[in-house]
Amino acid sequence: MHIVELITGTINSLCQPSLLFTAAVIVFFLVLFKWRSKFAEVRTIIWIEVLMAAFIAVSMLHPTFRDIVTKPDNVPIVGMLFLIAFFTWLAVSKMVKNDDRIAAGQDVENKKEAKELVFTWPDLVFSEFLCSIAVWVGLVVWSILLKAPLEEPANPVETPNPSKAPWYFLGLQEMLVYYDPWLAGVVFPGLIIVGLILVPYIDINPKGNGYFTFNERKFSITSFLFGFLILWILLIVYGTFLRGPNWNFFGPYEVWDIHKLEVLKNVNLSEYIYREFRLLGGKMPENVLVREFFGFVAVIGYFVGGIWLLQNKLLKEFYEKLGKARFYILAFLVLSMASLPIKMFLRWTINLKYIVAIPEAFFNI
Amino acid sequence: MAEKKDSMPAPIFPEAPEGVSRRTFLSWVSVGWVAFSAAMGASLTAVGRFFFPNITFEPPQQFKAGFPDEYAVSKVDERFKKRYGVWIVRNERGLYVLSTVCTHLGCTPNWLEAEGKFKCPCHGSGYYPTGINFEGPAPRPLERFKVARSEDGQILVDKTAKYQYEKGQWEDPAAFLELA
Amino acid sequence: MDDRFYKKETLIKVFGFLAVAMLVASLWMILDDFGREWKGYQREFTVLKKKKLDKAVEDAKAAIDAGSLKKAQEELVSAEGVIKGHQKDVDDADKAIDELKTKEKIATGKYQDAKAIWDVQKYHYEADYGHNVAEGHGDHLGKKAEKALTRLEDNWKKVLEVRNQASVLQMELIDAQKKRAGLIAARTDAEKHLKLVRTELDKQELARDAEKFTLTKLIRSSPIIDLASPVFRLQQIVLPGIRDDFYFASVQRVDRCTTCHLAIDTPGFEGEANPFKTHPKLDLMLGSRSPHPLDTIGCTACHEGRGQATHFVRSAHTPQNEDQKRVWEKKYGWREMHHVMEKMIPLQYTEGKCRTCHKQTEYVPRAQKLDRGVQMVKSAGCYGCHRIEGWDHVRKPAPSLKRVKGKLTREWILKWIRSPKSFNNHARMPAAFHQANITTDEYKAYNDAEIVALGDYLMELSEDYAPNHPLALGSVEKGKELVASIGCLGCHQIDDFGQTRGRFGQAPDLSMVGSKVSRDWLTSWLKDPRHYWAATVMPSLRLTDPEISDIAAYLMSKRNSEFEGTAAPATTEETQRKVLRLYVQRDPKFAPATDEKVDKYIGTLDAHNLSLELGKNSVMRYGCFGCHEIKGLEKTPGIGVELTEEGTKPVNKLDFGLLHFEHTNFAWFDKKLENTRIFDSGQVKEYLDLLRMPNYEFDEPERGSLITFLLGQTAQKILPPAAKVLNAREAKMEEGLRVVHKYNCQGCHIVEGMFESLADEAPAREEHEKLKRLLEGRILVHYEEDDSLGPPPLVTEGRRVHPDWVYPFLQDPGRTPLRTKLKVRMPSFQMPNEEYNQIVSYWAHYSGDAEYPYRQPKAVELSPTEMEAAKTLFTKLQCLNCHTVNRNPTPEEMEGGSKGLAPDFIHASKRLRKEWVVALLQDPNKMIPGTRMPGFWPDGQSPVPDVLGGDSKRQIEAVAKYVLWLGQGHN
Amino acid sequence: MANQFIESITSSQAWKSIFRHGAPNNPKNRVLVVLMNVFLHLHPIRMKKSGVRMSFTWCMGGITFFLFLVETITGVLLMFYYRPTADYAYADIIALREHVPIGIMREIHRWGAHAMVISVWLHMFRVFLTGSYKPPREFNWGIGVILLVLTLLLSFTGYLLPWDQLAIWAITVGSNMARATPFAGNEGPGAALINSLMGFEVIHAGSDARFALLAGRLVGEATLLRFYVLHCIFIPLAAAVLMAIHFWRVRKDGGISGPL
Repeated sequence: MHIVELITGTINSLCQPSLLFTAAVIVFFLVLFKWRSKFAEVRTIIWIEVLMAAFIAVSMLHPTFRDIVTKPDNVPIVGMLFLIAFFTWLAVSKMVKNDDRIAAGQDVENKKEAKELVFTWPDLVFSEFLCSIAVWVGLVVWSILLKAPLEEPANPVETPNPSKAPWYFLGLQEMLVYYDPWLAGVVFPGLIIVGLILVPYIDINPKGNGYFTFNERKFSITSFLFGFLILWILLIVYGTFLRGPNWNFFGPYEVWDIHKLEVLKNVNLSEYIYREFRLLGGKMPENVLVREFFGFVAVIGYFVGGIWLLQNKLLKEFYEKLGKARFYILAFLVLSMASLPIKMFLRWTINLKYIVAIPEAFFNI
Repeated sequence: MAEKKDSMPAPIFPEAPEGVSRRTFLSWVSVGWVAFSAAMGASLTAVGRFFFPNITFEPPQQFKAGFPDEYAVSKVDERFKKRYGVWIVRNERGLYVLSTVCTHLGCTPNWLEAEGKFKCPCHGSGYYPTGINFEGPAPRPLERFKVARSEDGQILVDKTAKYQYEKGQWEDPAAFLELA
Repeated sequence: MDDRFYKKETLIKVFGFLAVAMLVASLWMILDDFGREWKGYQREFTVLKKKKLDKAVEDAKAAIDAGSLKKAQEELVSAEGVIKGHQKDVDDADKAIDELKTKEKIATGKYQDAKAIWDVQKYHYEADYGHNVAEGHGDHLGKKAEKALTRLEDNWKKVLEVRNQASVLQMELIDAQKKRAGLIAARTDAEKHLKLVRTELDKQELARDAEKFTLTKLIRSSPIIDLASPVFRLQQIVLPGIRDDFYFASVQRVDRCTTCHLAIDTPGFEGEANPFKTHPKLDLMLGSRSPHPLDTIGCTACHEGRGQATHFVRSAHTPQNEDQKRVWEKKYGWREMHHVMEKMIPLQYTEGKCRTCHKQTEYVPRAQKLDRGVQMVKSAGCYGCHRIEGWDHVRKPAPSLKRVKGKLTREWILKWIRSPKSFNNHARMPAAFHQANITTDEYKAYNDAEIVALGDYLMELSEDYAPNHPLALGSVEKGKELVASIGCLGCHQIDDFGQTRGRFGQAPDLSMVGSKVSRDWLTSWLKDPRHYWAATVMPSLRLTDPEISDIAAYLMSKRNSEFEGTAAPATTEETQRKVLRLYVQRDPKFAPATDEKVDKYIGTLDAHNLSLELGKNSVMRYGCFGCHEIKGLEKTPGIGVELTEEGTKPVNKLDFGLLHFEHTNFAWFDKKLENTRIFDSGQVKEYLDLLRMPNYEFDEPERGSLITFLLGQTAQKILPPAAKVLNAREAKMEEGLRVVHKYNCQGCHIVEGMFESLADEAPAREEHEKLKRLLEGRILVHYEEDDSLGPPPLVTEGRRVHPDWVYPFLQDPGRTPLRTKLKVRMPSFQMPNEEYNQIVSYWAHYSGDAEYPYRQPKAVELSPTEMEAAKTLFTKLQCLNCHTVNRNPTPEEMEGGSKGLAPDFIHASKRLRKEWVVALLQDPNKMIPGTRMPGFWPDGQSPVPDVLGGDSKRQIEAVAKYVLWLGQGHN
Repeated sequence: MANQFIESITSSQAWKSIFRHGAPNNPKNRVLVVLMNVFLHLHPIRMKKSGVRMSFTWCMGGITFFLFLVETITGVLLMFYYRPTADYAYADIIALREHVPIGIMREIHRWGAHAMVISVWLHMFRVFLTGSYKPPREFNWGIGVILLVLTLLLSFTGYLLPWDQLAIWAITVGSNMARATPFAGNEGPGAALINSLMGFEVIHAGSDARFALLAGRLVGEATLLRFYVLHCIFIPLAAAVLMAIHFWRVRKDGGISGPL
């Protein structure tokens, strides 16, 4: 009994955003850069899938976990996690294979096939047909086994706690913890869409067109996988499974208690400067622009400094290859993407609420 | 020139035919395209306007609550409690609008005039007339609503905007109606 | 270049032209959508409003006293001067406050942080150990828990510490602010005074400035941009309780009328022309304090019309008359909206719609026209032939014909049926024969044949009846006097006393009764009406034989010689056979009716049976049994169209015949009620196909009331809160009121609460005045010089009497004569017990008596002092001038003095409640408006200062107790 | 006998008017079957072997399109039983469970929608990782991104239709963000600036981006109708058009990508 509590308690606290997220980032980079070829082995994915399944199966014994995971709309997310794990592995293993071939001076996989033609009918059409049947069967069985949810009739007065957006937007809702809605809900999604559309125009690396490879496009693949796996999928997992009433964090085995309190003593940058460091004797200037001066400096500094750093140090050769326009757009997008984890870490470490805080004008960064 | 013309794809703007001065031709074309774009623009704007209904069937979230002089200083006014779920409290500086939803589990507290406090009958949370909780399980103070003066000088309460003390929102000028 | 089909420049020109046309069309579309009729009204209204606001500002300016304004201004100037003198102190104070504010903010922030952290610690402690404590294992939590608790407690101390620091700073801040306020107090006060003087002006100026026209307002209201905050905007009221029936679905009603009727609920626009006029009855309708506030009742609940529309014509306004129609056609381009089902009801009939929501009460308070209509329906007996939901169990409106043989002669009946009005112009019964659609001599002869047959048939069916109390006739003069004073006129009317009640009163007009009934029948009827007709509502007045003789003599003298002189309708056997033939040919029993078969059957009938057979057919055709009780036909349903939803019956279901006039239901009703046979005109019809509704010859006001009633009979579904639902008290009162109306109590008495809102607790005095205005046609008219000689007003009755006393009193008022001098007599109604109870309960509920029906009279005891004082006061105040104690006043006393005008005290104890007696003594006129009883203690001043120390309260108490004590049989 | 019968059918005028070529069992007919079919001709006649290989394409695009078809068909069928009004919507969903024959249509539709979101993500995942957005497929990648957004919007608008607590609060939370749209949302940066510049409330809760989306300040009956139309007509139509372009461009840009 005690052991179980100890384990569940440990997992609960390990799942805290600061710990799990940091761990995920570290593991992400380790897998991609250090353990790539190990990860690409077949038994790895078998182990991963089995462990995931085992974890979920065992955890099902816990009522709280079971309640959340078996909510009809959450089931597909669980399924998605298995799929993502599998396809990530599949992609990485193919990358490793191709990279090895390239290193050995061989053609990448299927290169020969790409030169041979085959009639669309029946090879493609029929295989598509088979695929469709398989999906249809899966869908019907899924529908028979799992009923679509229908809760209480809509009531505009009774707000459920927590109220959650549809699951695929929960990454955005999770971002709301760290950024104001105009950023998390409007600007960032907008940047994601625009950024994605711009990808082919920024990434002018001619290599890696039509085959899996890591070594030939390390930067683009790393940033894409980071954005997709960490900043999108992981945040969805948080929003779906680990956020309870009042959007408080709850471990997988923690009962969703609406009275749970979290220390809410987040402080704005300006408050830090005037309160903690007693600038002007602790008195905040009336003028918001003056008050938030340091915040603006920090934000502008981040982008200007960041671009300078990328241009001159980190991505020097990119700058040379891409040219000014492409590079600055790239740098801006990369810095914007990085701002999310940076803000998260700032929140966890120094309780930073807003860098620029002008709630009067709904302008908080 | 002529050779080149043949090889080029058909231009969007038809060229001037022989005999027509370039100017008249251009002006017809430009009038046409300018008018056409303006017409498209106007029509699209109209379609945009289509998405903003002139009238909605929502329960009114904004309501007029009479003139400030109808409210006695340091009194909690309960006239809108039932209909709109608010208390209007007047103090020396002005007035503010409190939500009647207990922050604990959403019951409706009672205003006890004699004791000068709001008391929730469900689990005993108590609030000062300011809305700040001081007893019972309530986790945070009552919420305030946006309040302003309407054009005709009446108090205008807007329930769409909420202000929470613990978020420091009560300092927002819209959460309090200053009455000099 | 020449391979083109069209010339380039032509194409381009056409393109240019079309593009411009497209632009124009697009802009036109936007402007067309933008320019709505209602915006014009709103613009007009702003001008009107501006005028009013300007005037209000002027008025407010004028109202300010120049002296006090100047004084206040001077005060401000001098205060400024004083403050300037110590400006430095003020600046210092400001600085101090500033600093303190910063410090306080930081300290409070610290406290809040500490508290937030502690709250979390507390949560964790409770989450970890709380359930153990809750389950009673609190003692065995172990070291870790103990430690956690200690830490929690320690931290709390720290939290308190920082809190105290913050509190100290807050206190200091408050002190500093107080100090600063003190420094500038003079100015603050002066400003306050100035503001006080200008309060009204400031308010008005603010209101005026808000209405000022500005460029911003123009921009706000321009096309497309007006999506955000237009100045001119649609107004709507959503009425959840009222649903429109669209056949497949019922839809929430929405009224947008206030978009143009902008001041409908704002007082101050009473004198304006529509649409800017204030509603004329804000106290009853639309006012926020009225029973029908605008946001629950809207407009179309009463007025109908298409509430969703935002356009004069499309909202289906209906003109009140032809003149208005012409004006509207010119001014608004008005035309009838043929496809709008819910056209507005012309203003004169609006009251009818009260019924849509007020379904549970017989009469609707303050809807006089509708109530008159209800009364007409009741009295004229529309419900006899036409089913109306809610009227199913109302007694038949006309006398029973089961013993008619004993009351009337055959000749009289025939003449009466032929033309009731020829007997008495105030006859209630309508004429079924010789109407406008009987145009040929043949049909006229048929009519007579049917009249004769009806008479024969009714006489044949009638039981025998022998009058049981024949008396010789007495003095006509005395009889007339008796009729005038004893109370007959409460229900009946006679030409000698004025016929103000018209044809549709409670009881028949007796001006011609001598030509109608026999002497013996009349004396017996007066003695005991129930002997002839057990179900009559006519009460017994406990008349003595001489009184009966006199009254009968008077009534028998009221004759109609002209009527007596005319011959009764006559017919021939042949004609009767002809008419019966028509009936038999259509009789399903004879179908298929060959001539041979019909002739054979008719041939078998002798003259008497022929007439009876025809009579039977005629009764069925004309539906006499709808109003009269006729043997064998008591339960037969009426022959008319059901009227329950007549108000919403589609106009195309009304037969306009060959007439051309306005296609509205109310116009049709009007025509129909004016002449029930009019829609036959110009048509060729068989005798039995002719319209048969009898003709009442309603005059215009009567038709108006009836149309009002009919328009209120709708299929509309109205739910609370729009629909009136009686609460328990109101329901009880309604029950009682129905009994009151049935027996026509209000014919003699003023009955409190009758015409007022049921829930309304109007003071008795006001109510009395109001009711007096409604006296028309009541017995009180005959006591105009002195109310107190007439039947007493029944006000404050619920607080006044003990139910246990009222009940036997009502059963037999003769047993307890209260005021012996009064000539008017309370009749014995012999109602069912249930109805007595309902009346008593009505009073109790009206007065809000919580103890009903458990109230019992309590015996009173007087202390010797009280007894002595009461006796002294009794003598001094001369109570026994009017009252008596357990004896009838002698004839001499009656003759000269006022004895017998006031009740005998012997009834007091059982009858009256002490609280009421006390209240009466304090102010008699308040409890019994118009009473002769003087108020001895006006404004609490005692007229007898030497009794009980002149304490009026104690004196009144003593007298009240004494009165009740007398009623306990003491002397 | 049977052959004769088949023969008589396939040689009839009616048959020939519909099928202009014989069974696709020889190269000529395999060309014709794709060429002559309005649906199939989005495919090329011949393609690279690598493009057929499932381990490369994961068939995610095909699955997504198939799911779109499933959603369209089940969605249209559901429309026969569903009325988008506050009075009926919830009851109609109950009806689907309780008495509508093959009411499982709703489950298929809902889970199909979830599956489509996942499959479209995985499709993008694969396309990115194989670098298939690179020239000449840049434009088609852009179309794909928009299609991905439309897929999410389709799912989002459909989420409201059951009209239960889950639905309206998810949409409330999801659409709350529109309130914060810079310059167009009443709680977004810039709104106050516009309002003060214009001198009146241009952007407020009754005129901002969220209002246009919801047809009200709150999620209400008008929102239900608006989302219904978006869900059933507007977005599917847009997606269908873009899909046509997307598929056409796959073919025109050189077929499914592969190592060059």
